[in-house]
Amino acid sequence: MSRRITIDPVTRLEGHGKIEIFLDENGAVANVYFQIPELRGFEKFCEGRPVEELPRIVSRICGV
Amino acid sequence: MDHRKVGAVMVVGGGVAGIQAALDLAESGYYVYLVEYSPAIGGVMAQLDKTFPTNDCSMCILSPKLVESGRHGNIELITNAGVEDLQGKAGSYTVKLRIKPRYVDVEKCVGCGVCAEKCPVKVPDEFNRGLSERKAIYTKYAQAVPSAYVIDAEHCLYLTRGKEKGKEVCKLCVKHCNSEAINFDQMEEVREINVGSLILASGLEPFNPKDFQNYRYGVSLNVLTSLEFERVLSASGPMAGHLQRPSDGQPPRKIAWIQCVGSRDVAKSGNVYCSSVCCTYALKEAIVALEHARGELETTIFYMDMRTFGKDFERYLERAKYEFGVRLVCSRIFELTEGQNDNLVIRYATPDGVVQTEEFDLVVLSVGLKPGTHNAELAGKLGVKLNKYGFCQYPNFNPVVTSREGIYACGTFQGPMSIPRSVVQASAAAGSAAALLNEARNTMVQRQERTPERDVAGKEPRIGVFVCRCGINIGSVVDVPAVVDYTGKLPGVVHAEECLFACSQDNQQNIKELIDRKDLNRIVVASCTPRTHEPMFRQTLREAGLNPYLFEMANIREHCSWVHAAEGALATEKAKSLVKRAILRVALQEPLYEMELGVNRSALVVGGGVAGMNCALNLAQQGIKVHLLEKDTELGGLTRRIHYTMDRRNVRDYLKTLIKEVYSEPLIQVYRGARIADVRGYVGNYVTTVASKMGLYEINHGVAVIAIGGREYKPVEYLYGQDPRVMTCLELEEAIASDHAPVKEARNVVMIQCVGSREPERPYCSRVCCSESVKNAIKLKEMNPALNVFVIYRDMRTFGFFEGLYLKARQLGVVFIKYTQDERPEVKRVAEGDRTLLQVTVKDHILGRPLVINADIVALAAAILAPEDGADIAKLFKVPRNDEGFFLEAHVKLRPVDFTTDGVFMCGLAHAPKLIDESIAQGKAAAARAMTVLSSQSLVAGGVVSAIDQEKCSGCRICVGLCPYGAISFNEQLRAAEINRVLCKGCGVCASACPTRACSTGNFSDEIILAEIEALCT
Amino acid sequence: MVKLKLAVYWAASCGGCDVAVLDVHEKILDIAAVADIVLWPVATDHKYSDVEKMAPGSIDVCLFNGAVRNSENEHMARMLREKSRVLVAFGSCAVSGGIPALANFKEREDILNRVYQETPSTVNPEGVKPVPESAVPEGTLHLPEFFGFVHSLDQVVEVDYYMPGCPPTAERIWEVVQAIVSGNLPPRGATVGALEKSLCDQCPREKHDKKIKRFYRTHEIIPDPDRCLLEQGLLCLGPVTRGGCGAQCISANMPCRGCYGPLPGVIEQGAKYISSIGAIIDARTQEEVEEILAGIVDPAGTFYRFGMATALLKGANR
Amino acid sequence: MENFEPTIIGFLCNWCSYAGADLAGVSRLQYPPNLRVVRVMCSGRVDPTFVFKAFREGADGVLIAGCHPGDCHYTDGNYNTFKRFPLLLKVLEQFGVERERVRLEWISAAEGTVFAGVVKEFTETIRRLGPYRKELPKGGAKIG
Repeated sequence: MSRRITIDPVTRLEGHGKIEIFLDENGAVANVYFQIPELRGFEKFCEGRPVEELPRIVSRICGV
Repeated sequence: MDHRKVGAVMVVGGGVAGIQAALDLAESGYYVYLVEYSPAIGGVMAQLDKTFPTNDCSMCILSPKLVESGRHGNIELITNAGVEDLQGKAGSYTVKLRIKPRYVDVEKCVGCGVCAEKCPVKVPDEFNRGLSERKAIYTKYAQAVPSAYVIDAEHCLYLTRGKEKGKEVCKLCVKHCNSEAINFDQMEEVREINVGSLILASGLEPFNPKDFQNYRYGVSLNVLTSLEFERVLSASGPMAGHLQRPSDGQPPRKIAWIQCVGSRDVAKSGNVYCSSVCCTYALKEAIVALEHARGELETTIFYMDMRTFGKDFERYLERAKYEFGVRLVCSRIFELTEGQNDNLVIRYATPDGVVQTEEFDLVVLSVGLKPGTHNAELAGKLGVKLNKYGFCQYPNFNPVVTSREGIYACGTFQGPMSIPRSVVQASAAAGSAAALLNEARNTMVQRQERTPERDVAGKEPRIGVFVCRCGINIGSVVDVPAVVDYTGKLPGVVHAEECLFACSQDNQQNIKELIDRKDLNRIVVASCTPRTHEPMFRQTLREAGLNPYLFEMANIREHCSWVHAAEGALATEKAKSLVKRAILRVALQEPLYEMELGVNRSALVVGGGVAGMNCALNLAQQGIKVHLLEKDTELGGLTRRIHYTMDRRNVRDYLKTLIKEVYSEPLIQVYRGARIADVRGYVGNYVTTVASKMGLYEINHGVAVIAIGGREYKPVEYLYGQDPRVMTCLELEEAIASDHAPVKEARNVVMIQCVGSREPERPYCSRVCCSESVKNAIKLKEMNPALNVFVIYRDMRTFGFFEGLYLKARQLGVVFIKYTQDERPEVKRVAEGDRTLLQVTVKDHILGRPLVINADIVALAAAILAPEDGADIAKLFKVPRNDEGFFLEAHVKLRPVDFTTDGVFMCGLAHAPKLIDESIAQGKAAAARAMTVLSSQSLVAGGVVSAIDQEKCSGCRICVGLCPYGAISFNEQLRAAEINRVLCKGCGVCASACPTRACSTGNFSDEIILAEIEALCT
Repeated sequence: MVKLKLAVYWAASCGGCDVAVLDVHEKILDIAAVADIVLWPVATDHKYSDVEKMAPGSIDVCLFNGAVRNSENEHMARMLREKSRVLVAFGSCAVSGGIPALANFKEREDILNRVYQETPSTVNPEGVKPVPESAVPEGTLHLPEFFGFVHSLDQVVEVDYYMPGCPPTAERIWEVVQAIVSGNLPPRGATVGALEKSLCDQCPREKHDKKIKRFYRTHEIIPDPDRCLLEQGLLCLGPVTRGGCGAQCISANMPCRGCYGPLPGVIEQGAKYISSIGAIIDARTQEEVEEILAGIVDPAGTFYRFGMATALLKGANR
Repeated sequence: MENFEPTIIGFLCNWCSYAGADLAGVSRLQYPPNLRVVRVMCSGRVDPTFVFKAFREGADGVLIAGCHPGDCHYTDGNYNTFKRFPLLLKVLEQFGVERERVRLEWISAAEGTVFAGVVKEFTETIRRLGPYRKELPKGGAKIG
């Protein structure tokens, strides 16, 4: 049976992340999934905001 | 008979003038008997829908004054009463009144109206000019004061057929009246009342055009008088404000107004005078009709001269023409003929002389103003002389006196005039009476003694709730017991009960007892509108020793039972919600305190012209120390340049005696060559620094009156200043008076009107120049009949009794030529041989050809301008001016001589162009208004006012510019804004604008309103 | 001296608040001297499982920044509430939704479509979108659920103290840390790290009567650096915002955007600003009002820049 | 929603619109009972916060009524209402709230019929628009 190692959360970097590692029977890495759970939707909610305000809004985009 | 003066005044006539005079006197320490011939006060103004020039709703303006005078401790309303007889002399008169029975006890009747519903008799309603019906038991109109009903003796079945024969006929009203207010045994009463002075204000009667067959009045249903049309327009009128033709109820498409019906009419009615108001009210009715019809209506006014001469009236005319599209046709109409389906056909001449006919589906006759039907009888009994038209026009420099000492007159009893001028005259009459009876001031007025107030600070709310049935008005729709039961369980409520009439006298006693017995510290009454009943309940709380602001009403009558009559269940739910709101609100309310402020019993009058001097004298006669400032070296102002009034009274002599009187009055201190350096303080406590020839003074005073007069416009047109023969009409008067040579030898004199007035840069009429020119023209013709005098005018505005002068001038051969703005007269200098002719060319409106006159004198009717130092004075006293620089009064009708800032008043030309007599009247009016402040020992300020918490204020200054009363200022040291409690009126605008909630309004805080919203939504 | 257990966590945030904690520069050592960091994803390697093992209330203070916009945020909010004695909503996102809460202007589906399909640089013909559970050969993977509404922290759990600011400035953070260490904190529910007066109180610019004839967007005018920006027609939210940030934006000649939140007692910053601005517009006719207000192109986006979670109109029942 | 009974909060100024409402009462004009009145001394006192708070507490429509411009008892208090209202509507729309849910009317003390008409028409409009209180957007957290 393959074992599963979860690193949750990924730390010491900017933003949220989770790594799931699946090992095969003899302990070698069979597959790895790196998941980024973070979504805020700046792409959508910036619509309708005045362009000159964007620098003061998207400066808070970091973390994805 | 004790000849000491009596500190009471009888005001005869309860129209707007009578009410204003009564209020001014009652506020200045005199007891007033307000005698009204009909069952309720309000007069003709109550019948108007809107009023010019602001299109304010007439009732909105009048009802606060009605309620105030109906409730004022020092005013006794005596309705249904006429004056029988008068004995005694000025200062102590005995008046005999005959009071017709009302058959309803005014104290008991609560105006619930059940009796009227049950009464079977229908009668044409005079208030609606017969266009609708009322019952034999009725109130004159919805908001009548007193609100008690009255029985019409001529039509009541019982009184006409039952009473003498002792038969019990009808009497349904008695059966249904829950407060047993109806009493058929009331008899006619005769009362003798002792007063010091009388003020006659019994008003006008609109001219009845019944004998004008040519106008088909009374024949065609679609010919109405202007007052009938007011009722048609009024939202509370017979057609609830829907504009309909009386004949078929259809909305009219074309309405015509015919001016001068019963005015300026020598032939038929013999009323030569001009009624002064009909042109402006016709414009108003046209504008309001256009607003009602929302576009599908054409309005046309047929007139001879468009006489909009009052303040802001000219701008109103321009708006009517250009903004609303009212069509004006200059043509006198002689007859109306029958069109199809009840329309009316009018024959009229166009400016270029073509005669046309046009069909209208409604015609309004702008009827003139005649003296009230009872005026002649009243004057006869009082020995007061009237002029030949039945008005009390007494040629004297004090327009409000009559031929009998101690009896004054104001409003339309005195002459045809607009509401603003009536209100000014009312205050002037009050001022004159107050001056006469000064020694008897405060001798007949009751002072309220105060019960000590219990301290409830910090205590848990203990609320008493009183849910009123109001007879059947609430009880028949709202399940009152259920509401009482529901409210009984709400937080803080320790007592809840139902009552038949919460406002009855015995329930006030009941509330007081419960406050003591159950230690209640907050009261909620669920009944009717707080607008009329809150003051009364607050008084009950005061008498019970509870702060009057720990009280709230829930309006479950006007806002619930009366308007949801068929939905009892939903109305009950709503009533519960409204009462819950009141309970949650009152729990958060805190005691508010009115505070007493000392009043410096002295006045500063700025400006020593005719208005300022009269104001100063009237104040001094009432025992007030007056500081009179004059920037010139001598008193008199612009009036020094006038020799005669229109009716030949000598102005120079009057001015001499007036100035002598001012200098000999010990209480008046005159400062000549005076300039104001600085003004600090507020009403009752001003400190003004004045620099005058004799040095610097710091004057402490309680009020300020601005009377800085006006200026004559120096024309730039018509070669003025380039030819000595071109002069202003004042310069012409000077020349005539001093028998100046050119005047004597002149053959042609040309006068040009509207020079500088009614122009885009000065869109106002200077009011007096037409009459001034006619006066000079007549004088010239009398001096030299062979002299040709031409008056070139746009509209001849010889209003009121000056119309007689205009007629006389025409009879003496003065030629009047009408010009329009786009075809103005021209004045040229033409060389001819060794002489240069002064040629005036103008297109004659009748001949249609230019007329060339070689003039010896050209007199220009120059405009009256606002005072040039108006801006500085305005800034010093923080008072507003209008666009033309004249000072802006608090309200054109309610408070024509007050500013919105308390304690500052105005009079004379500084307010607007006016006649000398009108300046005198305004001077006395300003004095009377100032006395309402100066006559009280202390000023009551506070109650519901806003305040700023210095800790929270962050100095952003958003609030500082917001206050129309100048109550908010910024304290640089504290770096925070502050509110002067005395000036604050509690509107709450600053509280809503304050971004940090540093500013809050007493009992209208955010917490309270948010709590109300929560209560109403859940 | 027993060291405080300190947790710093971030939910839907940009990391600015965490960086701000570091902005105290050398004082971070003083913090380290008095407190042990038990969780700080950006700086230390503690795992969620470590926190799960902790006893309830064992964390003395948790500085929680970021809004609650997905189920992971909510889960951590609930867990940290349980584990912490004092939970501080740290920064505008936790206090009132902050910039991420601007998403509350848009519907959930539109955001997902936009991000995963409509943006030009995205190639996603099958229209694959993130789902909470996805099966893979090795088992099932779990992603947090993407909520349709961005909540402030106190709409999810009981919050002890609110510390506004985007981000809160270092000086304020240091003051709050000292207050926590010394234990003299105001009663629970209070706002800390901000003044009781508005920005105008600190703002050095000259102020006079306010009568605004025209509004300018920030690129349409170079304002006079000495005069109040609002008086010059710029939409400065200073008057409706708590002081405490040292007026940084103002000193950069840019109008305040209200990140320090409303003054005590004001239940909504945006509506209050409408009330104040409306009163000082210098207009008498309908046309003049419309003309002047046309200068404000995105009122809700500007007046509610940091408060879309707690807005009365869109906010969840609290 | 046929049996939906909307809750409408009305802010009426004491001197004109409240008096107009009184006159509607005195004249016994009938109108639906959905309006609940908060009396303010001047319409200039109405802070948009009150309007949004009303919606938040469950109101479905809000009416603000004041004196006709120029009639204001406090000279120009109502100009503040008139200046705030377009901004309030713009913000409402950006929050997805229908513009017709808030209404500003000038009603004088003599316009009882106008007041009754406004309430009747406004109640119908709100009944047509349905309740304001939309459920929370899908996927909201289980709020504590």
